[in-house]
Amino acid sequence: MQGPLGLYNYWIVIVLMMTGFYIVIARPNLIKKIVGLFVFQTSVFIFFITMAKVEDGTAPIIQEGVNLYSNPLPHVLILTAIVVSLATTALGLALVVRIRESYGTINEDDIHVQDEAS
Amino acid sequence: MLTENLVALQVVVPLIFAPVCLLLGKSRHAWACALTVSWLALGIATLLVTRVATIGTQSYAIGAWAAPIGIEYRVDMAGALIIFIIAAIGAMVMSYARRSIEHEIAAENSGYFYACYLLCLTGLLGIAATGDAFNMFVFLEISSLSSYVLISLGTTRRALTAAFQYLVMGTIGATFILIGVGMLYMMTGTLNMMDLAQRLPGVDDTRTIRVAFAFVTIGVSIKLALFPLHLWLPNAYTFAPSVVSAFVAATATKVGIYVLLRFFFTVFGIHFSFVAMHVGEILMVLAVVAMLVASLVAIFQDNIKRMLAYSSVAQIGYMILGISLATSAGVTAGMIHLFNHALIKCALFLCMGNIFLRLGSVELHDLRGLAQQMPWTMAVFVIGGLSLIGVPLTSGFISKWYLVSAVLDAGLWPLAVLILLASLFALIYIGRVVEAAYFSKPDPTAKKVREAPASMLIPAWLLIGANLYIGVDASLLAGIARQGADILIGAGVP
Amino acid sequence: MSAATTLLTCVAVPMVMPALIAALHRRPNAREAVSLLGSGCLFLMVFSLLDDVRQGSLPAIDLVSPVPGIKIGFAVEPLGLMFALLASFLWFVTTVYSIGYMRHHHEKRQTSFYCYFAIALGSVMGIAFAGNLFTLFIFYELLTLSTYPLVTHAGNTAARRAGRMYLGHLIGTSVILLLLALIWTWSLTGTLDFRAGGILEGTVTPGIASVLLVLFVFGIGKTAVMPFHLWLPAAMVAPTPVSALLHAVAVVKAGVFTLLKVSIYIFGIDFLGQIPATQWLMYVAAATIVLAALFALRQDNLKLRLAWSTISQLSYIVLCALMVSPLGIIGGSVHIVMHAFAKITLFFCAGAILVTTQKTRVSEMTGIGRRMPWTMAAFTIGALSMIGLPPAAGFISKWYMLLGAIEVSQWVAVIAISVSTLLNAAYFLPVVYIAFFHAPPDAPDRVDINEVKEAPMMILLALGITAVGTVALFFLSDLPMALASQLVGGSR
Amino acid sequence: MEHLINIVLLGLLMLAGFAIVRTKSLLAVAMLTSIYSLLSASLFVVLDAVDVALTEAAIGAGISTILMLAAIALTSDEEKAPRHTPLLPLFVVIATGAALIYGTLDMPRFGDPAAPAHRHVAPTYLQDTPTAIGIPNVVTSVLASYRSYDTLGEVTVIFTAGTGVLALLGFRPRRRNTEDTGRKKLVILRVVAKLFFPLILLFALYVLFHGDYGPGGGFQAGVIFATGFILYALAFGLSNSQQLIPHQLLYVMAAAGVLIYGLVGIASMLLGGKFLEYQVLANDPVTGQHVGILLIETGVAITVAAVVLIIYYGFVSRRPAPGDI
Repeated sequence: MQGPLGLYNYWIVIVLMMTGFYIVIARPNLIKKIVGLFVFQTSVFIFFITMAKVEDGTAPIIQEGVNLYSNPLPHVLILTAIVVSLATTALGLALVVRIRESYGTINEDDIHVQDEAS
Repeated sequence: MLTENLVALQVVVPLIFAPVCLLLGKSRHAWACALTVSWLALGIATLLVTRVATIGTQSYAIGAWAAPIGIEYRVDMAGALIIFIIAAIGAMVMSYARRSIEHEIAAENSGYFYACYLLCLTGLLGIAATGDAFNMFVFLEISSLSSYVLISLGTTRRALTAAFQYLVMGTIGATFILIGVGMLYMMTGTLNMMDLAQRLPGVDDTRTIRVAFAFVTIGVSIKLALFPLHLWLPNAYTFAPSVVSAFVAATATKVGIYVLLRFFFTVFGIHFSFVAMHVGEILMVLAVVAMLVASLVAIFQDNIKRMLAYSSVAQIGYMILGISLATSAGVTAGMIHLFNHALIKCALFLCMGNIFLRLGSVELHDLRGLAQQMPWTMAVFVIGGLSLIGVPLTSGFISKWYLVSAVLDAGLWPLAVLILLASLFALIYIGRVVEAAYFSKPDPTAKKVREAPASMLIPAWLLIGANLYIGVDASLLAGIARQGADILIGAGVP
Repeated sequence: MSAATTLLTCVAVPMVMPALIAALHRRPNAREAVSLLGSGCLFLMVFSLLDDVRQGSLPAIDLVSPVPGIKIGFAVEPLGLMFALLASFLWFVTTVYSIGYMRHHHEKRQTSFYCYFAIALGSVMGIAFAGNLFTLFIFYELLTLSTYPLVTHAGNTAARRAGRMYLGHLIGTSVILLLLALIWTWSLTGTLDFRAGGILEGTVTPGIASVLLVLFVFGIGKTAVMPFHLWLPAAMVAPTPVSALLHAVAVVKAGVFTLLKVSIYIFGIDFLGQIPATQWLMYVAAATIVLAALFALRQDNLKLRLAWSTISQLSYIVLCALMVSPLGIIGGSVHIVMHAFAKITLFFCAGAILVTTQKTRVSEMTGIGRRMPWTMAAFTIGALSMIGLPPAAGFISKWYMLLGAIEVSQWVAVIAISVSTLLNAAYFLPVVYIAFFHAPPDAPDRVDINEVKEAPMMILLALGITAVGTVALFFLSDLPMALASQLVGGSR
Repeated sequence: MEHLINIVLLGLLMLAGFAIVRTKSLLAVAMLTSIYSLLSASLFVVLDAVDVALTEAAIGAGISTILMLAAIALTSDEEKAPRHTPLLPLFVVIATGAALIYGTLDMPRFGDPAAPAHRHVAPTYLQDTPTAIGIPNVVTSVLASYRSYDTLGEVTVIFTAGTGVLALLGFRPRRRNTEDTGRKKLVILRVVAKLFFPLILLFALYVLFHGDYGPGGGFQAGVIFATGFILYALAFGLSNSQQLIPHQLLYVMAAAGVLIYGLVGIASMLLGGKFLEYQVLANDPVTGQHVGILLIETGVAITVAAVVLIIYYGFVSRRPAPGDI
């Protein structure tokens, strides 16, 4: 696809990213924030994988008779990034669990009120 | 084997011993392991600095895959300086840690603590050593994730929220960096920094590169707590365990600044960053605001750790101000202050650890008359504080001297006045503590406390000793910083 | 011992004495013996340098260089030697006085008092013998920091507030203005050495030099030129020996000494004359002289009156430093010595009165001369010297100042000096008059009041020495005059 | 056709994203997140990233969702409305999005084979892999050899997460048969689980060793391996599944994986090569590559499996806290 329309993929991905970003910074619920980060990061992965795509290419596994492959490097980067995202999610959720145990709430505004009071 | 693999060993040694530390569990051995590795890292760092100084920039192709195919470790003078200060702070903090950790962290968590500490050290060293943009992201995440854990181990529940806040902001920052790196890759096809530097001039008038630049800058700025993206920092430093505050305050933001330097000067090049993108002007404004506002806020803090945290935000302003000048003198000043501030802040936070150990509080009003009971600890605070203010014969003065003369060289004398004004604020907030500890009558109901144990005093005093040494003879440090700055500045010129 | 080693020892001795003093803190007699011995030795060592200077050799030594181009180093030159001689001699006398005062007044934390006192004196030695402006700055700051605990010695709220004022003014001005001037000078000229004839001439325009001069004059907050003068009255909460030696001699004189050094060796008095700001700064100094004297007139607290008087007197020297006249420089330099002897005598007297009668206000001192005749006699001598009447030493310096001002036709300076002389008389003579010629108040214990009940022996001894010194310097003014002339001769 | 699928998937992703923003029930949000992840995995397949798709499905849709559900079970399900109207966040997001869109304008078009990214380094990987590494899956060769150091970092990251969860949530082995009575009724689940458990483990091994030739590798294998145990825990209760792997063993495994990886690097140094230079591990460079890749993939799998289990156990062995305030 030529012309600016050839970028539509990226634009949608940006909308997706911003959806996640918005959840992170606008929502006071801590689990929702983690979900937001997850969505944000997953959308960035889509961005990377999109850039790796080569028109009419195939998965970068060398086969007889195929000579156009998609770019393997972003795939590798994203494999790493997915694991980073899992690590972040796990740690974030563990923190949420502990926060809930000591504050009795997972709402940022309520936590703030309690911190101010103490 | 040792000498040619020095760069790799610098990072790999702590990495390999982190799981060992986990296996050692809650026994003292975990601490001994972390301690040994920290000193080993310092030894390697010392060798590395000498090596870089004698035979120049070290490039190391991991897996023998030459860059840009493989990942390159590349340590020039600037990187070596950062690596050295990280390793030095690590060695000091670990020598200090045992008593403080026994006091502040539940015994069953101590093994995890030391493992996470080693991971954090690995991450920070890795960032400083790498010459690959994506590899930097990975090690950034190692250091960030481990520091979230370290911070969350603080004694109050607010440590948890502080860690969570840091996690959210840190992850946003890291994701921004990832987006930026992705765009760079998209336009150049490479991730290696030197290769990027070569290939970027061909595409640097594109909007994509400009946005990539902005995202990397913002992402790194979150990590280094540049005003106004510093919101995570005060809570994190306040509620983290004392040892962690000392370690993280002295190293994490510094590495952030180093990353910024790398991107501005090495990757994008001085021309693109400062002429085309005007990042110098923006950073300068933010740095000055950080210096003044954060110092002012620090004056009104009653929790001394929080006060020191705001002071850190202000001091980061000094470093960024130096960098924003984009002159050799300015970058030198920034790097000198980076080094000195690590020494100063680490000592001050260790001091807070001593006080917390004995007193169970670091609130200003609990410190009244403390100097009688903990004279050595408070002496550390006084000298560290004087250094923060920039009194002569301390390292802080050297920083200020270089920074002010760099600013004057650039013809910006009003900035010089503002820098000095901000040090006056430092005088006020340090003065409040000194006044309480030395010249106020202790609360008659307060319990008597003893001086902190020698194992916690000696590392703090070693840092103070280094601080005073630099105050008297900074030629070595200044020489290294100048060399590093020249490489950075020169790297941007085709 | 070579002259250079002596030089280093002079700075080092007071710096290491605190360790000894602290070690002896359970044995007050030994502790004070150490203080006396240390101060005595110091004076003798400084004195031994006199020969070198008189023969024209100026020993110097450089230690380290924290930043390329600037050094920490020491050197002797006439003005510095004069200042060092003065400070070390008066330290000895003050130590004698302190022993009487502190014990009699039952002060707390005497050990830390003696420790910080010694460090302060070490800093003064560092300032006097600084080989360059950078070294001078270091000891200047050290002096501020080491005297801060002395100001807040009482440990109460008032003392802490005064301490804040003290640090705020002195560190504030020195860090913002003086340090800026320093770094600026360094980045313009690449050096901070003291050189005869100055280092700035030829490298900067008169415009920038004006800015620098303003930064220096106000940055050296210890000169107490208005509007940065309020720290000095605030510092009066300190114990009297501190006010006497530090805030009448060492600290304030360090300020004007620094200014003299800057004008002679950084700007050079010839170049100073070409700078537009000089004239304006002279007006500020002249205004300070008169205004501070007026303020002094209104003070009822004797120590505060003395403090305001000091502000006024300091600006004499500032005036001289800016007057671009060799005779003025001589007058200003000598005034450092003359004023020091007189003012320390006055403070000693104020302390003696406080210790003996617990009185601090002038209005309460009616008839006190009958009870403490020796003290008040010494006070009278000091007052005469302040006014500038013979046979007190103040006459000599004032004479040269006036000559200098007339030589370069600075009529504003002449007027300021003349007017302030009248004001000096107006605020000192009433004290003398009340003390000797007013009847004591009608108190129930009136009988006792008329009896002679003098201050403790150590105190009397100290104030006797300084009072005699004040008179003796009138007759024996050769030594300071010789050093001062050497100074002007050297800069030409 | 590909474009159409692409657009449909992206559209669905947007729908899922908006649904996540709007939905107040956190359980539903977790499921939507899982759907979001699965959709993106499908998209990855369309975009030729099969390895990534497998990983995203296993980690994003699988493990992450389980963790979210566990966390929700330990906290609360309802999301309270924010106190303030989110004007500032909205502004920030719109500004950021606008900047990004501005940045796209000079990007190479989607799928453009002439894009710089496909011209510089990537071709080397595609050309050299068969000869230098000797395996067909280029993603594996880049992951495990060319950029093997990143992967070491990645293992370290997951190890960090495991350590962190241990430090935060602890790890409390349950006593046997305290809470399993209710599950006795779930006969079908138990039968299926029993049947699948060995199969899943076998599949994990397949994914591990087949990673050189097709999609798969250490990560995916580790996750799948852990999933087997999670399934077992769901069916037979936590304590029973913990009987299978004692928790000390999990520690050792988590550490061992990283150690294996690191020691392969150290070994290649000792043999005179650079860090992680596999060529020196055997006489023949290509064999050396094989050995190295196999070893480090095994290390990765061990650590990932252990850490995922540690995290899972950490969450589910935590007692729920008392009700919301």
